[in-house]
Amino acid sequence: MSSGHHVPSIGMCVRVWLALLVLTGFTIFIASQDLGMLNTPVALLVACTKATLVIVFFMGVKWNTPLTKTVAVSGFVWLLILFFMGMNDYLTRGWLGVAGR
Amino acid sequence: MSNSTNPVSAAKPHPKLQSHFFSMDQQLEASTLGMWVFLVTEVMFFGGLFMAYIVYRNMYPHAWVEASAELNWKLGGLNTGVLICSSITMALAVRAAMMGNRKQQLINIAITSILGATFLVVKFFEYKAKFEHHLVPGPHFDPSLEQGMQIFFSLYFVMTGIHALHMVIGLGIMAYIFIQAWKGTYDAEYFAPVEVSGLYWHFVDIVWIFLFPLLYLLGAHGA
Amino acid sequence: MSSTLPLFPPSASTVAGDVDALFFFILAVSAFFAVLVSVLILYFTFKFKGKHGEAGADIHGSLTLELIWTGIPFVLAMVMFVWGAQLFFTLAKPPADAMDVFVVGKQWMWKVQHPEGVREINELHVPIGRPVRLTMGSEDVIHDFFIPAFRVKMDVVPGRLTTMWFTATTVGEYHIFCAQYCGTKHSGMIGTVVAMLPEDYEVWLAGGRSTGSAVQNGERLFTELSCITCHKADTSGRGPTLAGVFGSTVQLNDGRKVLADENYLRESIMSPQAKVVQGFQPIMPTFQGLVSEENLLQLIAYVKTLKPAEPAPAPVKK
Amino acid sequence: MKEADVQQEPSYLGAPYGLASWLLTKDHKRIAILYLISITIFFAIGGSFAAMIRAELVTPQGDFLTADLYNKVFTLHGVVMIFFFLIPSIPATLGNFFMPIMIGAKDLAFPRINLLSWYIYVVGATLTLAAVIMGGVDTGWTFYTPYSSVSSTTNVTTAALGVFITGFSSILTGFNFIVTVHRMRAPGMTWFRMPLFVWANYATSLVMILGTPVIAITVLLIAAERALHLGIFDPRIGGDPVLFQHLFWFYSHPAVYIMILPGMGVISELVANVSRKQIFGYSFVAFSSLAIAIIGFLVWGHHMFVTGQSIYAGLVFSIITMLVAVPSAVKTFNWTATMYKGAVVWDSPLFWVLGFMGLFLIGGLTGLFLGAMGLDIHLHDTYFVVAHFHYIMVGGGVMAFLGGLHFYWPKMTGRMYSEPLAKVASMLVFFGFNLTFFPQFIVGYMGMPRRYHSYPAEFQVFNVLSTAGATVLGAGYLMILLYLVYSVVKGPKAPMNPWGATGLEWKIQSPPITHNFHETPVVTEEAYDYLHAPAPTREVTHHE
Repeated sequence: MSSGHHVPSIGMCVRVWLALLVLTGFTIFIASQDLGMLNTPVALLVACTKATLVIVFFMGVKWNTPLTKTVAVSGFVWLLILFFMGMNDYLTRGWLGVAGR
Repeated sequence: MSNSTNPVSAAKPHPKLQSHFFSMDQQLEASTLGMWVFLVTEVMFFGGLFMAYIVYRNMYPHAWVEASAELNWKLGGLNTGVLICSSITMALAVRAAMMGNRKQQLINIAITSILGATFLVVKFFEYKAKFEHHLVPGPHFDPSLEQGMQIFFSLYFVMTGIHALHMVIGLGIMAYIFIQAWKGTYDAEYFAPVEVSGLYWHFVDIVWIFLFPLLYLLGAHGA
Repeated sequence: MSSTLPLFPPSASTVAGDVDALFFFILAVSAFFAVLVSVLILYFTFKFKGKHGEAGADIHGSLTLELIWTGIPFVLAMVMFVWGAQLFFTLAKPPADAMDVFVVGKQWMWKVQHPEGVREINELHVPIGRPVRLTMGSEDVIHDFFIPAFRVKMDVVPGRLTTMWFTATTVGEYHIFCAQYCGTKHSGMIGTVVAMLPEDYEVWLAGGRSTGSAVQNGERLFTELSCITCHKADTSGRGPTLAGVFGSTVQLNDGRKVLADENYLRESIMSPQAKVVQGFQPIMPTFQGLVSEENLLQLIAYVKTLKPAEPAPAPVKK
Repeated sequence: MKEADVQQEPSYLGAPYGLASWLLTKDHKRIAILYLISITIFFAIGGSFAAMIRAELVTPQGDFLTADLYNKVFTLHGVVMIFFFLIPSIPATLGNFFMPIMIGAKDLAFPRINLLSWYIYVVGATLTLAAVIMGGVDTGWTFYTPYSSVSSTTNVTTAALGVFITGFSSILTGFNFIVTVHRMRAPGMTWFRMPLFVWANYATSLVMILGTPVIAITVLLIAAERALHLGIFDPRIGGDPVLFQHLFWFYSHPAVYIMILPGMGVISELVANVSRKQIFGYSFVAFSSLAIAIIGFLVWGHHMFVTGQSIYAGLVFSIITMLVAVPSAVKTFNWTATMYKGAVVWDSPLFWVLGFMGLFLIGGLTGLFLGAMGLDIHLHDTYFVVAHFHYIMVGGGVMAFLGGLHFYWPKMTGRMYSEPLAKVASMLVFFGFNLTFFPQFIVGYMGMPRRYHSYPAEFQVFNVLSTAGATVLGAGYLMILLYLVYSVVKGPKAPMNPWGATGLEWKIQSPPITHNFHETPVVTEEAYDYLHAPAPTREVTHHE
């Protein structure tokens, strides 16, 4: 086997898998409860946790080079740039009280 | 950059070592880095759609809840489970490839493919139901529904449609590496194609992890 | 063409001079740097012409110089930003006493409606010395209302209303251009602003054929479209009363609060269920396709005139 | 290694022979040549559209073309020049050819994907040309909704799909470059020994992979709106057309940096060479490329100051726009300082450097006018904007491309072209360009909107000047094409290092062998070590 490549254990895979299934059940359950403004943040938090589990363990970022970690994070950072700078427009429309500004 | 030449491959280069690389390690690192960079572009690709989602959900919160309630969250949830199961078998396939275990590799790739196909079949029935209920945007859209719902369904079809397209491509990749694995192409030195295919498959799973709560579960609590 | 070649547009509004001032400031800074760098490069080219195979001096850089030529452009750029932003605010926010004119863009003409009801096409008559606010909508694609002599421009976006304002200062006729590409006859979507002395404007207005003022038309539509059956003057209707709604903060049924500006009123007619007022059911049908942009502007003009009957109205409602 | 040994192996051009060996090649140098031929064809197509535009605008009435045809012509001029010429221009030709050599690699990390990117480009380009043949497209290259999605009756869907497909070609090039720079550098080639051209291409690649997917999905949505009646940007069902502009400019503003950053990289190489001196402030020039690439993603809203974007968003976009001017200024000053106490060589590369600097200065500085919000209200969508971005993308980008092409031509083809002709051509292009586009600044401030088929008579003088300049410019470009093609057939053989330049690419034979290097080079010196560079030589040494 080539040096430096981490082979994930079956036990770890199964634990992550179970965690993902449990979180899926949780997100369905919590969606049926009325949490007011909190429904979406909770759903997103659960989704992010699941995505992180997949990225870190199944995709092996945990055992990868710092460069790969940077690349993996940078995609999401750039997405946030798009969201923040874009919503910066939508959420502040009408602040002046002038139509169209 | 690691230039440490594997003593074995220095003596006799691995048959799968391409001539412009120094070593199998360098080749593998290039492949995985390449896949990660590609996945960044995929994140941005779906990102444009998520941007539209955020804008319109913020604009039409009520229509979003109404429209989401029209989706079948049970089928969506089933598909989420199916994809999560396919992710673990994919991870196990990569593990088997790293260890040079051909048989386990084949079994896991096969299960992954079957689960992927299951996902698409379920998706097909969901789409069919939407057509029957006039929930497809355009001239045949149910006119009694409120404004904003048409945008939701436009986004729903584009997002899940492009996701499904990625699944189809993923199945093609699975078929390819299954055949290659059958031929015994991969070993403990050369498993980069299996590993990068796995990265792709997991990514498609992650997209669905976000799509499921954002599209299917908004109407569940009846706000 | 006149005998002298014009190099500069006429300045015929109160803001034109301010815009030109910023233009000349940036022009001066730019010219300074353009000349500086060009002269240096040419000087070095001649002064340091090398012999065959010779190498230049062994210089790698200078932190001091780098900091200087990072710092100075930064400071100048910030000056330009602040100046430009301050000017933008002036141009964006109409004075409170501005007179209202409605503009509707459609492929490929401008339809103008004065508050008194006089309409014109591809022409806009305005009095000088008085701020004019244009409220603009589009029937099809994005257009852009551009008056170079006034240094003002604003996109006219379908699905929402936009505003711009100016105060003309000099009597004359000036171009109106559509500045956002809008299809085949984009370059034919032009017109003329006629800036007149106020007394001439009154004469012109009196001579125009009026079909009732915008508010009157809005009131008529309010009845014709049966808005009045639900939106009653008191709180007994199935919809919220519209008295005093304009400019107020509206409490929605999902907990949000919005400022009721022209675009809120527009959205409430076209996508009534996007923002439902607290305490009411989402039962209003959309009027998308049933009212034209012009009618919409008239309806809004009418709603804006509705004042609460009592001095202390019930909490703001739609 | 003696050069005599080097010549025993045939160059990449001749080994092996035959059309199939070119169309199936995995050699980055051959793929670069394939790209070079393709983009030249598209430059000619885009240029002929430009000629039609200029001919039309000689008279104010609009009597040469119909309005409909004129709109199609300027749309195709934009689409062809931007997506099929400017974006691939330097990265896919000079970058593809020299980036691996400059870092001491035998090829890009993924040679097959490199070839695939060219084929994707060809498919996308063919589809767009099909849209032209089927009757054209008239939305402007910006594809603004709802005109593109609802109103236009032309072949928007086909053209949009063409752009969508071509996007992937650009993504694949960028992704290949990034992996190559990270994983394929020769021993000793540290990040701060890399030539600045590599840095610039790396920064460009970041923009390509992070921005291009967004435009891809956006134009795909337009195609979907037209073909499937979905409605994401349709105001009739409550969509927001301004959202399209956000998504469009999220890519298309950084795309300007895709067009200019590699040009800046080329100029960094050329300035050091013509001054025969280490580049002034290497790390500042290198990091300013990254700064431009990254900050460039935060400024897209300055295209939307008057589109109904909120004033607060406009403020944020405007201040960051002003910030992005700083790294560009830093580069310009460093290039200038590089020439100080140099030993300037008056060969043709110098002429391209001077031309680039002059035009880029004007292009960059006029960006300040447009970044200042209050002034942009007046200038937005006028000819001032047209002149500004032509100064950046043609004055800057194309001058740098031509400069790089002339500088590297001996290495790529193994032939020398006529130096006097090159000098004349560079001046022709420089003066023709200024005559074409400088009057547009004036007519723009006077208020002439862009994309106008007919215009008021008082603008005619400037348009006539512009058209006259375009004729000179066209003659300059044609001249370059002729003598370069001639040089391939009849030009004298080029030596290994005609400019006396530093860098690995000048230490291998001209043209290079298929695997670039006989043995993997080991790098021990910094870039631009002109103190130890050989003297320029045009003669092929006797043992070659």
